[in-house]
Parts: sequence; C-alpha cells; structure tokens
Amino acid sequence: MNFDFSDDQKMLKDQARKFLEDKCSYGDVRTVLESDASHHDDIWQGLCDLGFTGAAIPEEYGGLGLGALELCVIAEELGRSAAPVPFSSSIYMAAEAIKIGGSESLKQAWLPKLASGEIIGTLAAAEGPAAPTPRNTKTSFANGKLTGRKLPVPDGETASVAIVLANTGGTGEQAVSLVVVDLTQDGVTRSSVETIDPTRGHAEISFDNVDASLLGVTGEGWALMKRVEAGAAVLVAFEQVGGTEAALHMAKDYSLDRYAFGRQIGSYQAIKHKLADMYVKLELARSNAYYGAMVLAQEGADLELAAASARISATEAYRFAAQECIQVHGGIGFTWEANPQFHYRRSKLLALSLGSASRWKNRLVSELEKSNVA
Amino acid sequence: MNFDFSDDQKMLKDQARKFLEDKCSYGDVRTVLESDASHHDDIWQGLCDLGFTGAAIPEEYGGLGLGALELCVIAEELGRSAAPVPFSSSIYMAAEAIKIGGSESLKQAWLPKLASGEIIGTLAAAEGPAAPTPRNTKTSFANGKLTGRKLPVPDGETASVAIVLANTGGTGEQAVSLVVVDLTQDGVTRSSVETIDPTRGHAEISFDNVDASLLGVTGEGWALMKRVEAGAAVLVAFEQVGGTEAALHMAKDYSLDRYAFGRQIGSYQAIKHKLADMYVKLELARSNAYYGAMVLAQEGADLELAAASARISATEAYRFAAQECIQVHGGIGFTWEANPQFHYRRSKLLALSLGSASRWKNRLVSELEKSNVA
Amino acid sequence: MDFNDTPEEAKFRSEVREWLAANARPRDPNNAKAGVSTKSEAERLVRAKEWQAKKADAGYAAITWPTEYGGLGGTSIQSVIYSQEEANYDVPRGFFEIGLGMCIPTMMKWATPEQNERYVKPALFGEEVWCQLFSEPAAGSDVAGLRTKCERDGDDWIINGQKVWTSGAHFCDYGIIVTRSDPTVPKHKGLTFFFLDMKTPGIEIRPIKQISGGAGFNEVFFNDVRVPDSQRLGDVGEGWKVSLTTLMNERLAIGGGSGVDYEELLKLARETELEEGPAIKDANVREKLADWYVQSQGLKYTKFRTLTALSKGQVPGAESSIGKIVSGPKMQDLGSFAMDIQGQGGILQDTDESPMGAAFQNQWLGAAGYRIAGGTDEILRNIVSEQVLGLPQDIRVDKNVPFNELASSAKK
Amino acid sequence: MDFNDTPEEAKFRSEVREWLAANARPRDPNNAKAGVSTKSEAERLVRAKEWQAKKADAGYAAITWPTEYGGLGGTSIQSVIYSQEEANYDVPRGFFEIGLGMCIPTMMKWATPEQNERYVKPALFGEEVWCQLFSEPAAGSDVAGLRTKCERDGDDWIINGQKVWTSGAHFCDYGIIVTRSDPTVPKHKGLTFFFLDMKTPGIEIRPIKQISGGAGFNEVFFNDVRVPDSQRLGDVGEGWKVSLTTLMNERLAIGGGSGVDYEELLKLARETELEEGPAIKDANVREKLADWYVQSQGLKYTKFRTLTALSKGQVPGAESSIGKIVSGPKMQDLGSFAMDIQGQGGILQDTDESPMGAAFQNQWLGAAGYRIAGGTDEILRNIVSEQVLGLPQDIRVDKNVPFNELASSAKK
Repeated sequence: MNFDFSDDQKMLKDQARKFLEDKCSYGDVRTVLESDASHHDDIWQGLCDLGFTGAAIPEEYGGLGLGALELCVIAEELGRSAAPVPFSSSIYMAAEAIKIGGSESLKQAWLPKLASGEIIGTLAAAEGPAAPTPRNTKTSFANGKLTGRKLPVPDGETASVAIVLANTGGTGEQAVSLVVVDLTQDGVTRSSVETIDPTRGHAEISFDNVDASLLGVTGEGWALMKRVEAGAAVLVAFEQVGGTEAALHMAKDYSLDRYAFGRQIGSYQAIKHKLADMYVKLELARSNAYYGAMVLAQEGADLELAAASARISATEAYRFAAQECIQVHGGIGFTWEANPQFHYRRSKLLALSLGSASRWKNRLVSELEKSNVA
Repeated sequence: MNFDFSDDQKMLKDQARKFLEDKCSYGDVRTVLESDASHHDDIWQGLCDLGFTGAAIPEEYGGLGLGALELCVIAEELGRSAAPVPFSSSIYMAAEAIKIGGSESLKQAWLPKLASGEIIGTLAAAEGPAAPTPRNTKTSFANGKLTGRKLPVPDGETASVAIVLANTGGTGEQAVSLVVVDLTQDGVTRSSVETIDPTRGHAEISFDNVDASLLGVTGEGWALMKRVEAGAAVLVAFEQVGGTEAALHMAKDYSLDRYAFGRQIGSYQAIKHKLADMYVKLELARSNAYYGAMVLAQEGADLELAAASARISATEAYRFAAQECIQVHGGIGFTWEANPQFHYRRSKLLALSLGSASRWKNRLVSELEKSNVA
Repeated sequence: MDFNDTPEEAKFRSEVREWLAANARPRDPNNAKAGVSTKSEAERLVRAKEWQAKKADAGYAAITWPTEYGGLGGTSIQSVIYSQEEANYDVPRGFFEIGLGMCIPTMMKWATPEQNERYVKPALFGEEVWCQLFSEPAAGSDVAGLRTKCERDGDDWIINGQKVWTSGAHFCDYGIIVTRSDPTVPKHKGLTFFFLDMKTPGIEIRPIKQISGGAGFNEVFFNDVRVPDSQRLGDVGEGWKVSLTTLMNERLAIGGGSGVDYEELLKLARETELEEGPAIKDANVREKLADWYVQSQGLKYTKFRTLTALSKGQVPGAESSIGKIVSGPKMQDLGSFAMDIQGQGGILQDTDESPMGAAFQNQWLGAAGYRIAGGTDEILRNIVSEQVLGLPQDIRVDKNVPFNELASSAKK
Repeated sequence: MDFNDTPEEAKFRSEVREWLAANARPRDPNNAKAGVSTKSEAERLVRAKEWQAKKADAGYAAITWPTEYGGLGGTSIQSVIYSQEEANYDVPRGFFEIGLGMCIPTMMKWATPEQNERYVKPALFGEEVWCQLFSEPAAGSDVAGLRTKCERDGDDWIINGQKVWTSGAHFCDYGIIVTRSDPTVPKHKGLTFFFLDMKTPGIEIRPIKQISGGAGFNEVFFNDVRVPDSQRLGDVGEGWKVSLTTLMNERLAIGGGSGVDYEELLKLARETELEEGPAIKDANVREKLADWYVQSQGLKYTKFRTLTALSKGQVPGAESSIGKIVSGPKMQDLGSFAMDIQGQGGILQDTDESPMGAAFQNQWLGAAGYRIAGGTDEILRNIVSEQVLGLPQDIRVDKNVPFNELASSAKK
C-alpha cells in the first residue's frame, strides 16, 4: 500500500509552500482585492520562473515533463494561500485541454507559451448565470469563424488564448465543439466583470466573427470538455483541500488567541465541535482528492467518478471551513480588514468554477448507474 | 390578532392531558410494545367514553359536533403520550373521509359507530414498500366488488371498516377511487405485520371479491384522498408537535439529572445547543401547525399548502427531537427498558404514515407554483 | 382562531391608516424589495428627521411611552399595528431605532427628571440622534469584558479606550457608554455608565468596512474624553446593572431577517436552466424551496403567536427569540444555493448580469455578518437553552476573579 | 501512488492466502452482507474456538505480539494484510476481539510473568475468553466516575457494585475490572484494577436488550465478590493508569461501521417507485446517493492512507479517528432516508415484506446505539478537537475534588 505522494513530490510541495509563504501573504492577496488588477503579476511570474506552470507539460513543448501528481501538490499550496494568479485557467483548463484534445500543431503553437507563462490561457464555457449545456450554448462556430458572448471567463481580461465551447450545429450533446481562439485578434472584445471574489479576475468576452481552430473533433466538444473538467476537478479539489486546511488553521489559531468569559473560546464545545467537523470534512476531502490524483495520473477508467468524488468532498469541506472560520472569528470575521473573507470568497468561487456540487452529484450517480456496483 | 386556541379548547386539551397522564404512562405504552396487542384497549375505551372520538363528528351522527380545532388539541396530547390507540386511523382518516366524501347513507351507516368508538375504521392505500399512486394501485373495484391486497394498513387487524384506494379503470389520476369496505365480511383476510413501531398495530389485508361501496365519485378518489390526507396531515402534525415536546422534555430532564465529569451534562454546550435546536424546531412546527389548524377549521382554500407546511415542519421537529433524545441519554437511551425508544419509533411511523416528507415537499412546491407568489 | 383585530385594535388601526394616508406616500408594491435609496445618507437623515417630527407630533413615534414623555401611553399591540401600517408607506427608516429603542429607555430609567426633560423630547422628535457604545474589540459576546476605562478627575471623568460596532456614530448627537472604573474587582462589578455628547473633544469615529462592502458600523476611539459626573447613569461600579436595561430592550428589538427568500428563489428556479432542464423541475431544488418556505412561514406564524400574546396583554413567551437563529443560516444557505443554481455564472456580482441585481450574492456575503452581529448563532443558542429551557450556565471562571487577573488574549 | 504491496508485503500476503486456502472455506460473494448466522451463539462459540486454535497454531492469531507470547513478532501492516485476506473466508468472528485486543495486552503490561505464562496462551488459542468490565450506569463517557467499590479483606479484596455494557460477559471465562478503592481522593486517584474469574461466586450476569432487539451486551452485578490481591494489576490507587493501557488499545480497535450503504440504497432506488416515477430519477435521491458514496469513499481512502503509514512503519496519524464520527450518523440517516423512499410501507420491519430483509429499518434502529456505544458522537468530537487539533479541555470541575464530594445525580 503506497497511497501517498513520493518524497520528490513532497519536496516540490515544500518548495511551492515556501515560495508562497514568502511572496503570497494575505497582505499580497489583499493588494489584488483592493485594486483593479486581474491577478498578482509578481507572484505569477515567480510561479512561472519556478517552472510550476510547465510542470505537467511534456518536455518537447517546453515543460518539465512531470505528471498530474506534481500539479496536485502545487495546487494544494496555491489553494492554501488563496493565490491570486491565473494558474487554474491557464494550466488545468487551457493547457490540459490542448494536451488532451489538441493536434500536434495546436500543441506546438500554444503549449510552450503556456508552459513558460509567457501567455495566459483560459476556458470559456458559461454564457451567463445558468449551467452551460449543449442546449443553451449560443456561441457558434462555423467555417473557421466564432461568434458569440461568454460570461464569466476566468482571467478573461489577461488571457491570450481561450478554449471556447461553441455550437457547431449538431443535435444533443453533439451540438457543441471546443475551439481554440487567439484573444489578441480584432473582433474580440472584453470587459472585466464584478464577481464575489475580486482576487481572481473574470471578464465578459464577445467574439464577432473571429478566427478559431477546432480542438479535437467536431461534435465531440461536450465529451472533451467533460474530460478536461474531470481533470481540473481533481486539481481544483487540491486547491480546495489547501484552502480548507488554511481556513481550519486560521479558525483554530483565533480560537486559541481569543478569550471570552475568562476562557479561550477554543475551550467551548460549540467551537471545538465545529473545528472537529472541519477537520473531519478536510480528511475525507483529502482522501478523496488523493484517489482522484491517482486515477488522473494513471489515466484510469474511472476518472469521472473519482473526479466527481474529489470535487464534491472538497467543495463541501471548503464551504464549511471557510464559512465557519468567519463565524469563529465573530465580529472581526466579517470586516474587510480581516483575512477570513479570502477563503469565504474563494471557497464559493471554486465551488462554482466547474459547475455546482449538484451538477457533479448528478454526474457521479450517472457513473454509478453505469458501473454495475448494484 | 387571535392566533391561539380558545379557552374552551384549552380546557379540552387539559382534560385530554390529565386523562392520558393518568392512564397512558410509558409503562402503559410498553405493555402494547411487549404484547401482540394491536392497541391498548383500556386507553382507547377511555378516550371513547370521554367523547373524544366523536369530538368533530356532527351531532346528528352521534358526535359532539365540535370542529377541527378540538381534534387538534386532542391530537397534541395523544402525540405527547405516544398513545397506543387507533385514533388517527379511525377518526382522522376513516371518519373524516366519510364526513367529506360520503353519501348520507354512508354517513348514517358508519359515523355513529365511529363516533362512539363502537367500531374502529381505517384507510388502506399502500400496497407494499413504495409510494401509493394511481399508477401502482393494483387493488381493483368493479361492479361493487373489491379485489386486491393492502399493506401496511394501520389498525388493520382490529378495524371493522376501511376506506380503500382502488383502481376503477380510468387513466392518470382518474384511475382510482375510494371505496368503503366492511372488513367483517367473508373474503377479507388479514394478518398482522411487524413494523418499526409495535405500539401501533398494522396489518396486511387481502380482499377477495368482497362487497364495497363507492365513496364519492368514480375516478375522483385521488383528489378525495389528497383532501383527506391534507386534513390528517394537520392533525398528525399536532401529534408530532406533542411528541416533539415530550421528547424535548425527556431529554432536558435527563440532561439535568445526569452528571459527567462532575457537572450536569445539560451544562455542556453540545447538549445545550442540541436542546436549543429541538426547541427552535418545535416552535416553528407549532406555529405551522396552528396555521394548518386554522385553515382546516375554516375550510380555507390553501389547505393543501398549509397542511404540507404543518406536516413538513412537524416531521422534521419530531425526527430530530426523538433521535437526539436518545443521543442525550447516552447508553441507557438505546436500551429496551428506557423510554426514548417510544418517540424514536413513533416519530418515524408518523413521518411515513401519510408518505414521506419529500412527497409533501413536492406537493407544497406544486401549490406554490399554482399560487402566483412569484 | 383568526388573524382579526379586536374591536379596539380595529379602531386604532383605522385611525393610524387615516393619519398615514393623510401624511405619507404609499409604497410602490412593485418595488417592494428594491429598497435601497439612491439618496445620500445625509439627505436621507434630513428626510427622516422631518418624518420623525411629524410622527411624534401625532403621538405615533413612541406609542407605548407615557404621555409625559411624549408617548401615547398605548399598548404593545398598538405599537405593532402602527408598524404594520407604516410598512405600507414609503417613509424613511433606520436612524432612530437604537436611540428610541435602547438609549432613551435607559435614560428614562436612570437619568434625572431634568435630564429627561432636556433629552427625551428632542430624541423623540428626531432633533437629536443617539447611539450606543458597548462592544469593544476584545469584548464582543462577552460585553462585560470591556476595557475602555474611566478615571475620576474632579467633577469629571476621563474616558480612554475604544468601542466598536457602533451603528450610526458618525451622525449621532449623543451616546450612552459603559466603561471600566475599577479593574481590580470582578468584571461585572467595576463598570460605570454615562451618556455623552458625541461632539466632545477626543472622540474619533472611523467607519468599519464589512466584507459585503457595507459600512454602517463604526469604531469609536476615546482619547482623554472628558465627561461630567452629572452625566453618569447609576452609581459608580453599577454600570452593568444600567447596561442590562439597555440590553433588555435590545433583545426585544431583534427581529427576523429580511432579504431574498423563497419567493425570489422560486422565481429564479422558474427562470433558470440546469443541465437537466428547468431548475424548478429538479427535485432537489423543490426540496430546498419547500424547506425554506416552511421555515419562513414558521417564523411568520411564530410572530403571529407573539402578537396574539401582546393583543391579550400578555408578555410574549420566549418563542420570539428564535427568529435570528433560524433566519441567519437560512439567509446564508439560501443565497449560496441560489448561486449554485446559476452555475459558473453564480459568481457574478455585477448588478446588470446577475439575476435580481445580484441580490443572492449580496445576501450570501452579508449573511456571514448577520449570523454574528447582535448575538452569534452560538450565543443565541446559549440564551435559548438557559433562559427558555432552564439549562445551567456553562462553568464561569470569570465570576469572582478581579478583572485585571483574568486570562485574556492581551495578557497571555 | 498506488495500492500495491511492497515485495515483503506481497510475500506475506501470498503465505497467508496459501494458508487460508488450505484451512478455511471461501466466503460466498453473493451472500456478502447477509451475514447473520442461523446457528446458536453456543454453537458459534465452539466453532470460533476451533478456528482460533488453528489460527494461533499458525501464528496468525496475534501477528504483532512477540513470539514468546505466541505471536509472530510481525508488523501492523502484516496484521492488516491477514485481516484483509481472512475477510474473504467464511470464518467465525466476534468472540476474541476484546480479550486479545484489550484485556491480554493489559495483562502483558501489568501482570506477573507467571500470570502471563498462565493466561496469555489459553486466550490466544481460544481456550479462554476474556471480557472488560469498565462502564457503569453512572459512568459512561466519564469512565473514571465509576462507583463499583473494592475493600481490602486480608489477602483478598471484596468487590461490590455494578458494571454495564459488558460484551460477552455471559460466555467469558475471565475479565479485567477497574474499581474504586478510595472515594476520599480525587476520582482518578482512588481506583484499583484487577483481573478475575467470571465464575467467582457473587457475579450475576444479565443481558441488556437494546431497542434494535439485539442483546450482545450485559449488566454484571457484583455482590461481595472475593478477588485475591495477587490478581491486582498495578498498585492500589493506580487503577486509572492501568485502564489507560486498555483504553489506548480500544481506540485502535474502533473501526468504521458496516451495514447497508450506498450500494444498497442505489439498488433500492432503482427498484422503487416514487409518486413521480422511479426513485433513481429523483434529483434529491441522487444528491443523497452521491453524498453517501463520497463519504464512504472518503473513509475507505482515509483507511488506505493509514495503511500506507503502517506500511512505511509509521504510526498512523489521527485521521483514523474520524471513521465513527462519520459513519454513525450516516448509518442512521441513510437508513431513515431509504425508509422514506419506501413511503408508507417504509415502516415494515417484516423481513419478507420489507426490501432486503428490512436491512434499512434494522440499521436505522441499530444506528441510534452505534452513535453512542464506544464513544458518543460528542465525545469523539472532543477527542478530535483536543488530541488532534490541540484545543483546550473543557473546564474540569472534578479534577481536584474528593470523589465522594463531587456533584452527581445520586447525591443531589
């Protein structure tokens, strides 16, 4: 039984943690919260310089040629520090989509730049406040041209390339395809939008008959996107696990510091049991995330099930820990100057970034129905 | 604003309470638990003698001619004492169904006997472990003859008359009708079945081409049953409120009696907050039940909505209070010799007696959709 | 059992209706929950003062107060009836609740007749606004753990320290404050209570920004603030007893929450597509909708039970204490769930792009504070279990220990 | 990252497999969860003793024990591997876990070499069965609050009192017991520990019937039960220290729950009609199914992380303590929800009429006890928060007070 990360992976994790502890304090995250910036460029450049952006990109495309497990340990640390960087859009989504579904020429065109961090990538699926589905995807792609409007697009203001879910005229799930779009061309209009987590920039992007290239096969965009989402779900689960642990520790530390009625508030059962519940959810989430990582790294057949489990578990853990971290802090907890807000905002952002937990629960049960467990 | 029971109704409640405190201790309930009896005949006779069975039956049919509010206060006390009597089947279900849907001759035939408690009635809808629906009702009624099998039927062993949901050959909701069946005739076979609450007898009943009379109109059985269920839901909600209050008090008393680590366990927040939550659920349930009672008494148009609210609220309150009453008791709580089991069993019996909370939540939202609140 | 007024109540209600119809503008029912005025706070305060004066003139500003203080000598149920009717009108709200609900009742009990002569009517007529200075950074749930100190200096007292969560401090004229006069005795015994002019030199007021972006609360710093001994309420060292008068009145003022509720969620569910179809068809959405509907109705009818008690001249039971316990988490969960229904787009807080002007998103952010302000979920459960159910207090290690020997964060 | 054995583990596993194949009957996979043997307890005990002797002979009965006690001197992971493999065989279980897991390890630490020579091997080979006598009616979560007293009488001690929740007392040969020798000192200081012959005159054993109908536990009454001083373990007054050895081993023995889980619920949902159609199509049912699946998997992979630590020769972290916190409420809620799906018929406990032989109904009844036995939900949260997260203990009023002066129910 060897259900753990390797020593090398743990070293990489330590490296990421040290860098982020040094460069990405809550004070640093706050500068993004309180500015119009889409992300924190120094932190982002530092991560690129350390090679983290290229960690899981093959060496022939300028990456380090490591695997999913290495991305997982980096993700956990990004999540712990609530890092205000476009790592997930650029790497889990854009780079992974191109790695999985892209032609050789697409890979050569985009992966080296994404690996080095020279450019930022993203994936644009949603078209406003509703679940993106083949049925309600209005953005259309035909004859090499893309037209439509996507909202919200993570890092949409700063990204140079986007993978876009577009209608290509089929029926049912075959109605949509993924296309790759250079966002720096004319006809692409973008404006930032306000979200619940200003530490991670989001934009509205309109495409007016712009050039785009098919990613993979026409009509298979939905299946491809689900595969990309499954991988991203595992990686985001590690961010959520990191964030959960940070929120738990923040709450715990405060409960030891704060006195009420002559005692540390951490000595009251209402607080103790709340923190115990956070811990229990954290451990379940971590265990499910580990399994997701293993399946992702081994490209196992049950990735969809493992990814859904990791995501559902981690979403619940982070929701509870971030929300109750504020509660444990009492009055100071909901002030702008205090730090619990970072995890409250981020927990909800990550909970929705790949669609809600309900969506993933439905996906999970569909998998259970297929597999003959019962 | 006069959202409370009248002084007369409160007197009736006190009378019921005193009678049950005297005659229906947990020890008395236990005698039914530990015997094969379907109910406790002395308690039942006492309730009949006090006129409670006839409370809401018009005087011309041998009742006291009081109304739904009077039944509500009696119900609360029956619930508080977890009374092992066929009151709900005979009165909330059978008598009410005949009152609402029965012809004059049916009323004359059955209501006086039900009012006096001379006979017991019941309603038989389910046909095994699934929601009874028009679609899956196999018991059929044609040409005055009923054939089929009902399970579980509350008080089915001792009842003399049953209202039975039967297929009468239409389509959709029009497929079923309610019929009145004399259970003492040949062709009716019954056997008791084991349930989670042996203090309330249940039976399987088979009908082999037996005589039955239509209650109301052919094809309108589903609508009529829903109306009867709505009224019963309000009355059962009062039983649940009474049971919740009893479980809360039992838990509270124990938490004041029991010491651990040199303190009353009721001084620990884990226990205090659990009991506070019971109280909160109880008060919400009581308020919703009151509204249900008012609408039932006034035969208001929003009975379905009010009844569903009362039932959902009271089901949740009783579930939580009964379950956590055991938890507060610790080891002794799950022994046969202790009393918390009575409410644990009864809470689940009542939660399922008219179909699960999910079913009623669906009904509730269907009403919300009809009304133009949004 | 009905929702009807008694004949006396009906008569009072019709008088109120008549007066309101003559003096105020009916609320636009189609704009029921839009709520947020576009006017500046200063402009709204001017309007509020005008309205308050008019109301006070008619006797409706403090219905239950004795007539000698400008009240109507009326009953609690009359006060409720007035509020119910006023809710149908577009009148300014939110400036005088603390002053008239907590500060002035404390004055009426503890100040001299001359002081009440001087201060009560101007407050009632909206000429002077009052705030309450109790909470401190290190004394939240444990109010009596406060550290702001007062020292006697001749006929005056010198106050130094910091208060926090003071609603409206920046526009208030007067405030009531509890301070520590003796740190060498157990904490409840060393407190002394004053009222003061908020314009006194040495008082500095800074707004507190909340994560929701709102800033209705303030920090208030006291640097050698001089208050005459004549403005002391109650004896030296008896400040806790005076505070209890105020807090008792606060308890009554805590209501249920407002904000988006099941109606708005139903509307959203009807208008939004999930992957499998319209959200309103989804059994999980329906389950949640039903749960929140039932909670809302439960709170509403609990309030009706309270009103019934008031109507009968009874003191309402403790059932009224449950509103905030239920509505805080409900606001948070409902907001969060509504965001889930919106999928990835649920993160949008842009009022143009997000359904109902991002009302769900704003509620989700704000509810994190609502569950804390005015008594945390946890403190409220303590209160219910102790004051309603009669369970024992938790072990109190701070009862008989001099305040300056108590364990605390600052002294670790 | 993989689930594979190390080469040494693989070798051990193949040895175990070979031995089991030669000595036991494989379990019928189609009967995986039916579980309940129809044989009487006495018959099952005979079979269990035979199997235990065979196992002990092969060295597999106590893999981690030193060889001089009949163990294999093996590692914890080897012990786990054996259990995993044995789980595939139809072998008797449930009689020796407490004796070998708790009682004998306590003996090995505290008894004399001669005593261990006498008792360890017979226990290991299943010839003698042991039970543990700790809990009392007034000492559940607070074990050290026990009242069963022992008084010195020459070379013996006389024990009077009552123990409760003693598994298997009625078929056990020996037991370990903690008693109060001095009620005038603080509660942890006045305890003394013994082992004793369960056939000693004055011991009366009565089964405890649970609400689920099960009766595996007993009450044990002690009326002037005479135990020689030579059977004392540890010094007089040091009984708590000895108890901690036992309890430490209990902690390791607490596993996750068994019973019906998401697979059975999925099967039920596929087979059952709700009003709107098949339960499996209902979004609310799917939501619940997913939640419980995720919890089950989370516990499973948490166990795998523990095994990984064992495999590396590390002491597992506290993550293993969470199993019961999660699975108790899950068993209860899942049982309850499955009953809801069955509608009115969900009350049926008749094994012929209720799906899966009323497994959900039985689990719902049994889980009420599972959440309490071996540490309540609340006590387990205390343990996690104190021992894992390092939060302070609650205020302890019983630490420095003589036991007979402590507040208690009996002395109110």
